[in-house]
Amino acid sequence: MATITYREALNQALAEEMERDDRVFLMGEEVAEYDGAYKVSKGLLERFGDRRVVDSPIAELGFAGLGVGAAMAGLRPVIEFMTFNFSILALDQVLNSAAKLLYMSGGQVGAPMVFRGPTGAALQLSAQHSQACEVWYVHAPGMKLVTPATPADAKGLLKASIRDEDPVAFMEGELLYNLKGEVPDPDEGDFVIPLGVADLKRKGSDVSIITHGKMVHVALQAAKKLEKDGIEADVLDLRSLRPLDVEAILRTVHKTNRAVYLEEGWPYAGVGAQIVATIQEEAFDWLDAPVLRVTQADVPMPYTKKLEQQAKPDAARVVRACNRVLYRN
Amino acid sequence: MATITYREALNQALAEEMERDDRVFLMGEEVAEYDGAYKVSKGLLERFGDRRVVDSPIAELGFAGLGVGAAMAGLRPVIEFMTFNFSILALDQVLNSAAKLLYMSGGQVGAPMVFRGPTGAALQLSAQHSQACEVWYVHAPGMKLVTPATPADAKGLLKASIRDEDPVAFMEGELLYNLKGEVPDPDEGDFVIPLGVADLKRKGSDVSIITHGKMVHVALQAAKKLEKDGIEADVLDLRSLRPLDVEAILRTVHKTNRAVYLEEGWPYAGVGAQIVATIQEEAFDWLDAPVLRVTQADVPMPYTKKLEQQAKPDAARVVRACNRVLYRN
Amino acid sequence: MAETAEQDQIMEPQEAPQVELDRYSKEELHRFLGEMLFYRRFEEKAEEAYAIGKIGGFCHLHIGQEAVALGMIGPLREDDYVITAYRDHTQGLAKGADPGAVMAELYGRDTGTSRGKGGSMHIFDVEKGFMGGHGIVGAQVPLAAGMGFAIRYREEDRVCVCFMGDAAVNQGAFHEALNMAAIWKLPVIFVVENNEYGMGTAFSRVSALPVVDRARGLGVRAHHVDAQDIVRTHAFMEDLVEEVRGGAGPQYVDARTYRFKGHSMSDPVSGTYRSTEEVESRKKEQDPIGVLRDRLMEAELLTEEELEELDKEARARAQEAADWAEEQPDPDPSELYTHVYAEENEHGRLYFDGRDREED
Amino acid sequence: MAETAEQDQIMEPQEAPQVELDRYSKEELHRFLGEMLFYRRFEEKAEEAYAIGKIGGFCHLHIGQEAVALGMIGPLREDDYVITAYRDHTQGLAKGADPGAVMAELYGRDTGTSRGKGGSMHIFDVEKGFMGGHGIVGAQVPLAAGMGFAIRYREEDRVCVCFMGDAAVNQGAFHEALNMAAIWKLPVIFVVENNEYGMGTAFSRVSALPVVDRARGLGVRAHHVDAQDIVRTHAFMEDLVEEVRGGAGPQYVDARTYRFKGHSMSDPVSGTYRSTEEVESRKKEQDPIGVLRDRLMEAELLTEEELEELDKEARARAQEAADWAEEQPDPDPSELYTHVYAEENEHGRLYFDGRDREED
Ligand SMILES: Cc1ncc(C[n+]2csc(CCOP(=O)(O)OP(=O)(O)O)c2C)c(N)n1
Ligand SMILES: Cc1ncc(C[n+]2csc(CCOP(=O)(O)OP(=O)(O)O)c2C)c(N)n1
Ligand SMILES: [Mg+2]
Ligand SMILES: [Mg+2]
Repeated sequence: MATITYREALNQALAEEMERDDRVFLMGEEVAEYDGAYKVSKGLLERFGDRRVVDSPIAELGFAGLGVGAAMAGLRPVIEFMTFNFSILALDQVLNSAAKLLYMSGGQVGAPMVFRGPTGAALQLSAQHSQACEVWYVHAPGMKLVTPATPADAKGLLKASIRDEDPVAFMEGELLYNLKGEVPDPDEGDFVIPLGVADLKRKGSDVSIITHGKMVHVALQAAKKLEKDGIEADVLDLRSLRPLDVEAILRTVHKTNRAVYLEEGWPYAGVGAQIVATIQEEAFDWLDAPVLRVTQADVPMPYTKKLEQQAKPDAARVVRACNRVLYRN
Repeated sequence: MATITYREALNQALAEEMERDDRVFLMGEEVAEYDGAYKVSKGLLERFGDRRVVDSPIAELGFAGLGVGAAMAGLRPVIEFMTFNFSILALDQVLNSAAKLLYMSGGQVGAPMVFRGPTGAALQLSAQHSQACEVWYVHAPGMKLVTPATPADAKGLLKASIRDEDPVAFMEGELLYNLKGEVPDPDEGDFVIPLGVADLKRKGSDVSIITHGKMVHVALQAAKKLEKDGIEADVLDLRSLRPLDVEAILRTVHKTNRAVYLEEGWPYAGVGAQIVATIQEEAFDWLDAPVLRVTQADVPMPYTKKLEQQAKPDAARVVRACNRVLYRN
Repeated sequence: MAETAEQDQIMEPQEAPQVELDRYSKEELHRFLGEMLFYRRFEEKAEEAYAIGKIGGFCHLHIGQEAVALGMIGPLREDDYVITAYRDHTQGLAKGADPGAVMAELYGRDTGTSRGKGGSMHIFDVEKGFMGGHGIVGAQVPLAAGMGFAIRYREEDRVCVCFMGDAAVNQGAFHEALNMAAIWKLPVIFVVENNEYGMGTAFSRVSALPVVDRARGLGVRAHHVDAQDIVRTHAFMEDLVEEVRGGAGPQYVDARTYRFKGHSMSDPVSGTYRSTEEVESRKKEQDPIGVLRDRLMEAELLTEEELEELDKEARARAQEAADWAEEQPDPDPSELYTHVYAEENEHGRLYFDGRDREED
Repeated sequence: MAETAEQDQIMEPQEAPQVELDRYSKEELHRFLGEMLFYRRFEEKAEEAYAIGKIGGFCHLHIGQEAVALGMIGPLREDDYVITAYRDHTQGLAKGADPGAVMAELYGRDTGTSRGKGGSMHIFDVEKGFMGGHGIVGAQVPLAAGMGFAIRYREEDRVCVCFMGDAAVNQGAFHEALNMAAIWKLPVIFVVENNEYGMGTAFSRVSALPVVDRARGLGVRAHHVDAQDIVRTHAFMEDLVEEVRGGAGPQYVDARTYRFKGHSMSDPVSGTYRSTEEVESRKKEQDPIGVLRDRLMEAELLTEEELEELDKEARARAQEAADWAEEQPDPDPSELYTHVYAEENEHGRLYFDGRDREED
């Protein structure tokens, strides 16, 4: 075990998979000579050369599509979006090419590849640079979606995503890159975390806080506050949203009978809406209260600091929602 | 009252609004000389000239963005997507420009305009041409979304959408264009249906089938079948998904205590997920059963007829879901 | 970054040279004619089948444009890649897809090239290097760049030929893909099947410059060719493919052709956006089959009887494809959930419609 | 569709002519210098404020590119439109936005141009025709076409000037927008602020041709200008704007400039993707302020004292803006839900986070 940052964990995962498989290459804006806008690809150009670490023009639709074409021809592209905000431009190639090729071709050719980069808000980047992009991707069958919250998950899940036979959207968090955590050393063997397995990041029995990605840390904060108040929360990190570990969701709901979904994005038809619908469809009789959602305010992200803080979901809101489902106050 | 088709109703709405307001123009692929790929704009070129009815190149991102810019400069664009499937290419201009401009500019300039065209599957058009596109639009605050199911709604809601001060996605149904229904004659006065008002298309008391757009007709079919079985269903047509008539949803659920959401699109974070989440958040104690969803199969749309039929939501499935929430069989 | 002046010289569009018949043997010339006749008869069969409801959805015929398919694909190796838009039947045939399987795909049968899931717009035969059949105008262009990237990455001498309609050059995807092809010198030949219309819109109404000029700002060498002349087109492409194999980088070809049928089955052949006279005169003077026939007869390389024999064979092959397709089974209902994912992970749920867990 | 040859002639890029100082009065020349000094001091203030946390998020300075803002916007009328990307402070100032309000926007204050909601990347002053500040590279280009469309639609004699970075010309949006501008002859001047880099990527690494050639395939007339020379740039633009007002249609301008600071506040000025020598030599030889200063002094149109006076004024104006911004209030918490919609319909719910209905 070594303590490294989320950024370093991603970097290790990329390096190891590129080492393992010559078909893997990394393309995106500033990934090579600049070492990545967020330095995730630091040193990879030097190590693997410009054949495999490629700076692209600013042309998201084009280079995402190029990635899909390269996957069709047998490579294993990792396409970095500087942030997923810019990937809205590329969605056609994601949804209409990558996610559908295998089906449309009757199984002949798919797009095994990874689209990765940060999603969600950082600090004061305002409306166009602060979107949680999960929904655009997870809505479409054919896509997989992974959202690691810790350095270990980042590494293990990125390695699994690169090896997966399907297109995977791998959404990181700009505010997570400096987060430190324990990750098995490379010499301890190949560290791969399978997709589709949620992780109970904290154990409680009174209420379930279910969440994914960066919000795991907000959920843990909230759980700490609740603890002071004598309330023990399960904090379930879904880790991948498709495949989705429904069993783990039902397990925690069966235990606590009360749940809150916490997410960074907007509410309308958000990931939380799906989880709530699933819980009430499959655990209706286990619920002692409605499942509540804590989300971003349903507005474009404002720039100014206080409004931005107001707009983001935070531990206080999660605590309040937990209290509501516990019918406290 | 006159009996006209959904297509004619849209055509009348466009013509009347263009007559009323010189700022309104129509742009899209084949809208002018070809009278529209689905003939919705028939005769408009002749009547209003090529200043106001404009054939665009196949460049969805470009002409959607051009529409937004024209709206910023004071016009009232109606941008036709030949189908919303192709609008995935244009989503950046919808989500990052149209929906956010007003907020980012602190209220100085927005994009009052309509994006319109058919959404969802027609017949055997396979994966890339058969997507229900509601979610991509409705997820984002700043957007409004309207989905008329009948000729009268098509006319009244399109007129309201064109007059609305915000960007409205107006999603039609290719399979609805030939549908006939009663629509007030133009000389009976200005026929405008406000956004945000659901319409109870059928009255029952045993179960609520809630839906929108083309699926209203499937819901009515299902209600007929249920009637034979002695079950009376409310069929609530939401008509606009944002603004959303939550009161009407709660009203029908308070009455029947059992609900099914029917939609044409995929389930994961679909419109139905949002409605289910809303119902259980706000009417938890009124529910005698979980709210179920009937959706497209969670796969890209297959071409071949039988698989396509299997993939689409149909009345039999709705009946089955209603029976399940009634705990029958 | 080279000097502007120098670059401009490189970029001046070139016309494909005129070619004498004797570049090819009589057998080869007969094969050209026979193949084009076959494509024509195949499409006519599809048209018939569509009319009686055996084929559904959108169906875009290639009638009138046969020399593009044959001329541009004929010179390729099996391991070269071809990708195109929704007007894809004859390109698939030209790249080696089995005619029965293509027709079965149109019929939505389980043994269709795409197992009945793709239909007319999504013919694929990956083993033969035919990479589909894409429905979003322009979307195949970045995909082609990706295949070119993979070729270069593996240091192979394959090429990728990417077809698109004239209307596709107005898409942003075209611009982005050609730029990347240029900077990375990808072995891709971008062929515009310039039939002068995108649906009902004449190209001249949606572009200030002719098709051939569209690559000027992107640094990709441009060519134009009378693509109703199979001999010229084939010869031109043979040479071009070898250049690209040799490292010449991406090429852009304005292949001038004409569509003899409506855009798709619901679109009238003429009368709305183009006059009946226009269509008739093109059919008379620029039918790729007629052009070759006349040229061969003039050179006394073809007799009426030989022509009839070739056509008989073409009809028989098309009929055989239709007969075979007719007998094929529909996909089993369980196929609804196959090929959505290549890998159903060991853990977690992938489908959320509940149907895969329904008891009934 | 005109002949290719003829079109090509039209499309040959033109260099902006050299201009003598006497085109402008001494007062005007001093005003040019004073404005550019003010932009520079304003940006330096912003840099300072950012360093101590008064400004957050991304902040892109225009230092080194002042002559682009002044030269391209100076010749415009108030009712002309200007739109640009996220590097937008000085364009806003040049178009007439109040410096205090621009600085207040950077500070996130309620009286900022965008009520504190937009921040550095989204300066707007619609009354002055400044249509923002847009964050998605290339997205403003179709918006500009739309404003040009509206001008033509209303038969006005306004023009729209659309700025973009060199990297934006690789976006599909650029291609689609210029094509539409060309076919509909829209009164839009597309100005590429060619500072040679998009973030850390030299343009020559992501394009096979120089910036000026990028419009060749689209039928838009191209120009290039040394945009570190304000006199030349301003004069060129004066003439061009009048041509466009008169119906000359869209124009494409490669405005050659250089960025003296990092891409944004976190990016080093030099040392990674460009050498310190490169930056230093450009600052020495091609500082738009220095170029004008030297030229005026040489022509004895400026004294050291006058220069100092101008700079003092520029500093005072920048300081005043910062002082004013400092005193401004933050937006009220209730502003979170204003300006999401222009029209809160009579019926139905628009917000789904429950917060607008929270009791507390
Ligand atoms: C992005 C997109 N927009 C619109 C359509 C609908 N559409 C299908 S084919 C077509 C015309 C294309 O013309 P062209 O590229 O010239 O090809 P051709 O049909 O002439 O072979 C249009 C508008 C589509 N499939 N994709
Ligand atoms: C679509 C999109 N992709 C990526 C980014 C991130 N980004 C912001 S600025 C920039 C570089 C743009 O360079 P250029 O257009 O030359 O403008 P300059 O910054 O030099 O003024 C990048 C990659 C973005 N904002 N939008
Ligand atoms: Mg065409
Ligand atoms: Mg730049």
